[in-house]
Amino acid sequence: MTLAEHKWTMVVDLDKCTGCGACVVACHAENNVPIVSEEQTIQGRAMHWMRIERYWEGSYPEIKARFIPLMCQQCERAPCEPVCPVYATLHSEREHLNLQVYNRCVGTRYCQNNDPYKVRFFNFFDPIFDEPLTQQLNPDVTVRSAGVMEKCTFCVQRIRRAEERARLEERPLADGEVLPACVQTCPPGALVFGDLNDEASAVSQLLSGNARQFKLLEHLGTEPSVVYLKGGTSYVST
Amino acid sequence: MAKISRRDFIKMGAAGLLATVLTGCQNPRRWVTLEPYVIPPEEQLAGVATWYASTCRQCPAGCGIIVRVMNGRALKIEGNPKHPLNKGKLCARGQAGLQVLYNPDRLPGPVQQTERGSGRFQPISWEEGLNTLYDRLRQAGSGTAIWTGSTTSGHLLDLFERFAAATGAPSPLVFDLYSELNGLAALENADRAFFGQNRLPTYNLEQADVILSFGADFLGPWLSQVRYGMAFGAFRSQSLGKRGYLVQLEPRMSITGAKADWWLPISPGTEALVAQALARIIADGPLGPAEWATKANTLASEIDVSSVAAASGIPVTELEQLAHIFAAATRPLAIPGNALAAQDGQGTAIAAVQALNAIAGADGLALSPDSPATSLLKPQVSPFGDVQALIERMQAGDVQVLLIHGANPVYDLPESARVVDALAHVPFVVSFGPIADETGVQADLVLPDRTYLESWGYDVTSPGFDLPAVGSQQPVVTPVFDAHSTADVLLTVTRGIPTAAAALPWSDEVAFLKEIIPQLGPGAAGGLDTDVLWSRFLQHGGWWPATAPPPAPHTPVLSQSVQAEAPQFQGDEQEYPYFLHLYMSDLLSDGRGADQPWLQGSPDPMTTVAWQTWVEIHPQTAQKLGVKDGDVVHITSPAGEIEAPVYIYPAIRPNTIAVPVGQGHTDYGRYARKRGSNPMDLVGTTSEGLAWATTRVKITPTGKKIAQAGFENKAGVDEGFINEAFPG
Amino acid sequence: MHASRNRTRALATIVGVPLAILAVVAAYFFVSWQVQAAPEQPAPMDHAAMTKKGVSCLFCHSDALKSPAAGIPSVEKCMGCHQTIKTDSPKIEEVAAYWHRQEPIPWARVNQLPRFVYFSHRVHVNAGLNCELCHGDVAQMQAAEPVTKMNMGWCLDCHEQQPDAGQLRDCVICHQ
Amino acid sequence: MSVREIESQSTQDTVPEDAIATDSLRRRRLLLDPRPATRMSADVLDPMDRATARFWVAFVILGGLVAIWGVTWLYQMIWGIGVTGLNRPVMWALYIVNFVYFIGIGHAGTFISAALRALKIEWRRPISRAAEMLTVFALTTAAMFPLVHLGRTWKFYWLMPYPNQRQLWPSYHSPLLWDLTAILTYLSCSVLFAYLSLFPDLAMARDRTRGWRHVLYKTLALGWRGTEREWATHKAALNVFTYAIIPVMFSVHTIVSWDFAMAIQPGWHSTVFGPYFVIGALFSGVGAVIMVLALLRKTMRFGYFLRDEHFEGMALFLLLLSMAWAYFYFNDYLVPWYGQGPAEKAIQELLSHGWAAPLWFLMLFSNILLPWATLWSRRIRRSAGALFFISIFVQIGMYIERYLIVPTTLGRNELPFDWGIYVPHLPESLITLGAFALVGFLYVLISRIIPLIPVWEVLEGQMLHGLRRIGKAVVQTRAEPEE
Repeated sequence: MTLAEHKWTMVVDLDKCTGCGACVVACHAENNVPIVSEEQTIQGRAMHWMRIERYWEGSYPEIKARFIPLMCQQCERAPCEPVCPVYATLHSEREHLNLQVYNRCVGTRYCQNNDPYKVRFFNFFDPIFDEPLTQQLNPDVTVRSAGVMEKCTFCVQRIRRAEERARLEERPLADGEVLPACVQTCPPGALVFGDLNDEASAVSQLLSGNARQFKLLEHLGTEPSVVYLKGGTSYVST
Repeated sequence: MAKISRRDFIKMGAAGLLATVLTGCQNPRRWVTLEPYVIPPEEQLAGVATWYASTCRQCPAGCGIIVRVMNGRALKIEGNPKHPLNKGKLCARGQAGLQVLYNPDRLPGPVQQTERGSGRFQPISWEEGLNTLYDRLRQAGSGTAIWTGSTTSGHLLDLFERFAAATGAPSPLVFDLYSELNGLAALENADRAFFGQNRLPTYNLEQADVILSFGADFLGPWLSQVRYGMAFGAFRSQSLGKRGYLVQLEPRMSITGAKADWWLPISPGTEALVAQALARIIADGPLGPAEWATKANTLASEIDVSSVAAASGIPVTELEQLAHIFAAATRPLAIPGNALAAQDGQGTAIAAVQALNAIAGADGLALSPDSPATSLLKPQVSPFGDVQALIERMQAGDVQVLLIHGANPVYDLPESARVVDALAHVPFVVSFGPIADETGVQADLVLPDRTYLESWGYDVTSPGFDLPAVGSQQPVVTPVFDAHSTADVLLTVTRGIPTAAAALPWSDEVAFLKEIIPQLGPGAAGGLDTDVLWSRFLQHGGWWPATAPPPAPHTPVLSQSVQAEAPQFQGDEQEYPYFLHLYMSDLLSDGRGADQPWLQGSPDPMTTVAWQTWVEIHPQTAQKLGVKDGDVVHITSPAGEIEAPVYIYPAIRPNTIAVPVGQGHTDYGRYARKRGSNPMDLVGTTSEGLAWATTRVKITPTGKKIAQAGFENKAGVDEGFINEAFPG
Repeated sequence: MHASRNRTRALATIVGVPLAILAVVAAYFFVSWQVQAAPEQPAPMDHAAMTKKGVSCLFCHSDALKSPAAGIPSVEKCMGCHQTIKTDSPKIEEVAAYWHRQEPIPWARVNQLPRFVYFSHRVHVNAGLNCELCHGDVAQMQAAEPVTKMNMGWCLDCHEQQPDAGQLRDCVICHQ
Repeated sequence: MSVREIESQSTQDTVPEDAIATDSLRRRRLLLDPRPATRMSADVLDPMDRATARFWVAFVILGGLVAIWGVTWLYQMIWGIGVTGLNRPVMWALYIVNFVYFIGIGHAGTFISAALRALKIEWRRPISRAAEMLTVFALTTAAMFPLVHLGRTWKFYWLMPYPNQRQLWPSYHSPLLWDLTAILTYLSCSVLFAYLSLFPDLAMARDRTRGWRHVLYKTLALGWRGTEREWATHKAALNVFTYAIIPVMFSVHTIVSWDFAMAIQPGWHSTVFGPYFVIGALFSGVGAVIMVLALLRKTMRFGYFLRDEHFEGMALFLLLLSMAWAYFYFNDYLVPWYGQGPAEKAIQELLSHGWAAPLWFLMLFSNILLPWATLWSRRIRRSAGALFFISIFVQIGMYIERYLIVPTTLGRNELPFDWGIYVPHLPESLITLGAFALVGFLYVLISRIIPLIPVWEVLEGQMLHGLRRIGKAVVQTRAEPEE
């Protein structure tokens, strides 16, 4: 039996995100994302597939800080895809994901230039995992070497395992059966993940008629699979 | 460095054990050895993960975790979905636990040190180590002192208690920087005063519609980052599309402040005054429902609102507005912050805030079920008085042997507490730290304990929110290094000590646990006989009842008006013009996370700086001092001095500077060593504790400059054009 | 004229000889990489003999049905039978020696997948493929040897013939 | 070298002085003072044998720099791209700048030898060879940089469409592939073009040399004997190339510009980039040719062939191109400025009063102000030294222009959180130095191997143009070669 097409979608509720950084570390643990040294961080080569951008608004004392969790937006019309000369980054018609095939990448770094969200990370050097930290590396995920571009994959390895299981058990995937590491751990539940093709799924429910939703840099027409919910306001009588 | 290719892991999957590439002239793409198990463990499939339930030990909250194990290697930690506290969620520190387990700097085995502080350890055999410890303990008798931390497993603490009781030594001290900066002891005491029962308060944000947080960074590493994070999510999306309203009063914007609907930068130490002023306004109004008035009149002190306005820097109008918002709410809630717990008269300071809850009848929102009524021990954090007492005993030479487990006093306590000096007066110091930390380097003998993912134990979840719970702890992998469980070490050595032997009859810790755990009786997991109860306890990750017990009847003990004073700050205003605001780093917490690259290398939420210490200064202040980002400044307080680079921080009071705690280790592994500075050195001691919230400092530029390891582009964020990018 | 011809010859040798040497070396490495030979095993494992006795692949490589990896049998499993069967054979004694020392047997890997490939036995076996398709007729092999060069082209050749080739062409199937 | 000297050289001129005095410019530029073919070839070939000290110094220094490039590249491949100053978001920097710059230089040769040939501009004859060589070498150097730039250089062949067991093909959606194709086409075309125009001179050299040179020229000349038929074929072939290579020339830099214009990076996504880049390329290219000619005249004693009038002609081109460039730059700047898109605005602020302002103003000075201010004067136009100086500034200006387009623009994007600044590190600086050295090195080398003045073209020109005395008048005759 062949599986249904999935429109994997992530919803980020900016009103709930506390910026605690649990997603960031969870992503490192799940996807073998290396931690770069202090010197490299200063050079601007820190690698976090999942990052939380903090913007200031207004000025003291009426100042607000705003957190925006940012990961690969898995665009339906991704600008990074066509520019790759070797098909190292390309679209999965079946998962509606933006794939990165590390072993095909030759490192032209064009995709990063053409990526308006700047969510792609380049391995400037070989990653360093001091023994025995290597013991922790996830065998389901490629460990990238120097000269290769990498990025968030919506934890595609989890999606694939779940699909394999479903296929063997000859049943469709259940909603919530697949959760990327960041979504799984997010304490306030600011991150929600699911299949938009399935009307019953949590994301479909959350997004249907939700006035708070917007997509990042929508004017570029990249059609991201990540939907943001802008911060709400509450009525208080004074 | 060795490249770990994905292929290698496929091999491992196929082999079930680590595959090694044969070196030599042969082409390494071929001839790879696959070593199968000699005897395969049960239910282990090569390439298929097994999940083991246990309890997180990165902070005292005690979240339930499940660990993904494949081919004998722990790969990923996730929250235990069944655990009543965290329901499958986990914070950054919880996620990083694997780097505690696989930390490259863990001691390979027991070591001893002839010259303290030299850091030159000689490896010894466990037999040797145990014998030395045995001799010392036997000679010491009642001259033994035990110093544990807030994350020490309940069963080990229990054994320590019994040992101390048997040998006539004072009962173990429970104190570390985490408990101090959380104000755990003070909060517990205050709660006793308020509810007449002894445990940490829990605040059910889910049900509140307006929250006044008096500097409580509950979304940061406060009592339970995970649980309060979850609660905050619910608080924002309540039934019928209702959205809670959060007011944060604090001198420097924490991540909680960042999420607040109204952030009020109030002068440090005036939280309690503001609370009283609000009570006063409510009483005078009278505001809120009729039944508030009487309570308000009893509890509200005779305080002059305008003087509070002057002291706190919040205009009277805004104070009144606050009071109205609070009074107009249906389920308002006031939360006392940890800064309150670090002032003289901390009790009244916290009570002043709790009074608002009492007036609003919000006790229900600030109440949790009792911890399960059993013999199981929950570390009760010792008040600072006990710490000073112990230090004095050490200096007086009354302590022959000092056992240190789960705490790092040399790093945790400022120089003003004279710990190093006191240690010098102790003939024999034993550390059980898995990594040689600052304290370990001051010890004669280090018997490394196993990390929490390798060891047994239990943890009474406190605060237990909707359900009382006991988390279970079990080894998920075979020990990575030759470390021995401290409980076993204790049980082994005491066999030879007649006085203690009788009190500790168990062959090993598991025997002890198997005896005490089943006494909990069948919980949600069910099970009747001891063995089933025990296995269910491990399988489900702990014990908890199927349904919540009815909340214990309680009446606020607050009966007369609360009279909290503005705290005395150390250092006079002329010489030390700035308030010092210390806060726990969101990722490194009190510094125990500094040995984990994931926590070191991940950007701080507010500043996006990694790997470093920084001092947050308001733009105007920076201009006045003529410093820019990255300029190293010299910070001096009456108690000490540090150097740190400036981070220009727009959301802090101009007369206040903030420094995160967590860096500045002199040991504690390659990732922590010689990194940033430890602001605790600026802190002096008071009669009631450490003055980390009541210290003034002065700043002098040094002319040095360092590059800041920030993840953001400051130019971009400051003169950036956020609103085009984010309609949100 | 003459002089020039000598020069040409000299030029030819100066350029030609190194080129020739280079070619030989390259050829050697290429061949040594291409060649499909059975690796030498710590204890000679006669697959042919076992299968003749009617032992199926899945008896020893039992994980193939339930796990991405087929798995190498544990020493315990070997001894499970060979405590009683053919105990006198010198080959078995070698295995027994490991068992007595309670050491794992350092088997040499026979089939190599290229780097960066995720492959699941479970999926393929459950899809009805039999072991011989990829591993060759092991039943006839004294010592197991690789019979196919397991490279991407080889994988795709098969995937392209499947009914759901469209899905099986997706990079994410193997590269994650 | 002054005009007087040239006259003193041209003693055999049968035309009286007064005739030369009148209307001198055209005549001198057209070399209307013929010399015997033998002498002319000697003038060209003799300097090639003289390996002066100056030659060896240049040879060693430039060769050393090229060697340093090699070592640095190896170092970068071993450790990774991280040894350069690249970071997130500035993923392209000096290597791409060099790439664009040298391709640009490569345009001049074709422009002069092909375009001017097509336009029948006769005075181009003596300078065409030098320009063609520059094209070949600049392109060779430029072609190296995409490889230097790759994160995994050893996988470069994956960019080539070749049958492989992976059943994978490169993606022709990517401008980089168009780029690759265009450059290789242009490189092969210009090499062949240059080679084609070399035959008669190679043959000439073959007949006048002995030893290894003889062998070399013999091999290269492919047995050219100069028969009617050969000349006819040669002419035909040259015509084909002349007209074929011009569109290629225009396409190449247009496609290079698409590497940027096709991206959505603010500051790159512009429709004017195509012509803008082509003009820029010609601008820097003509400047570079001027420098080369000046050097050749100085070092190789080509005074007879390369005269001030040639420099004047080139200078006029330089001025025209500078104006054209200014026009396009204005276009490219004005439109985004009017649009006031947030990111574009940020970039323009960076240029006008950010850290990049000094570079920006230096660029405007050397590309616009300096040429416009100086090149109006005939004296400057006729002085090789002055032109050399101005051309250096043109090179600097055009290099800065590319630098501002690539790493500086990349530092600004839609998400201010991820802005960045690029600072060149030692490795890429050394490699850049090596690139310039390589062009010089090849030129020094080739100056000793092939005649840098197309003798046959000059002779052809002198046959077509002459002076006749009719009565008292000296008239200039002009013949048309039969098509």
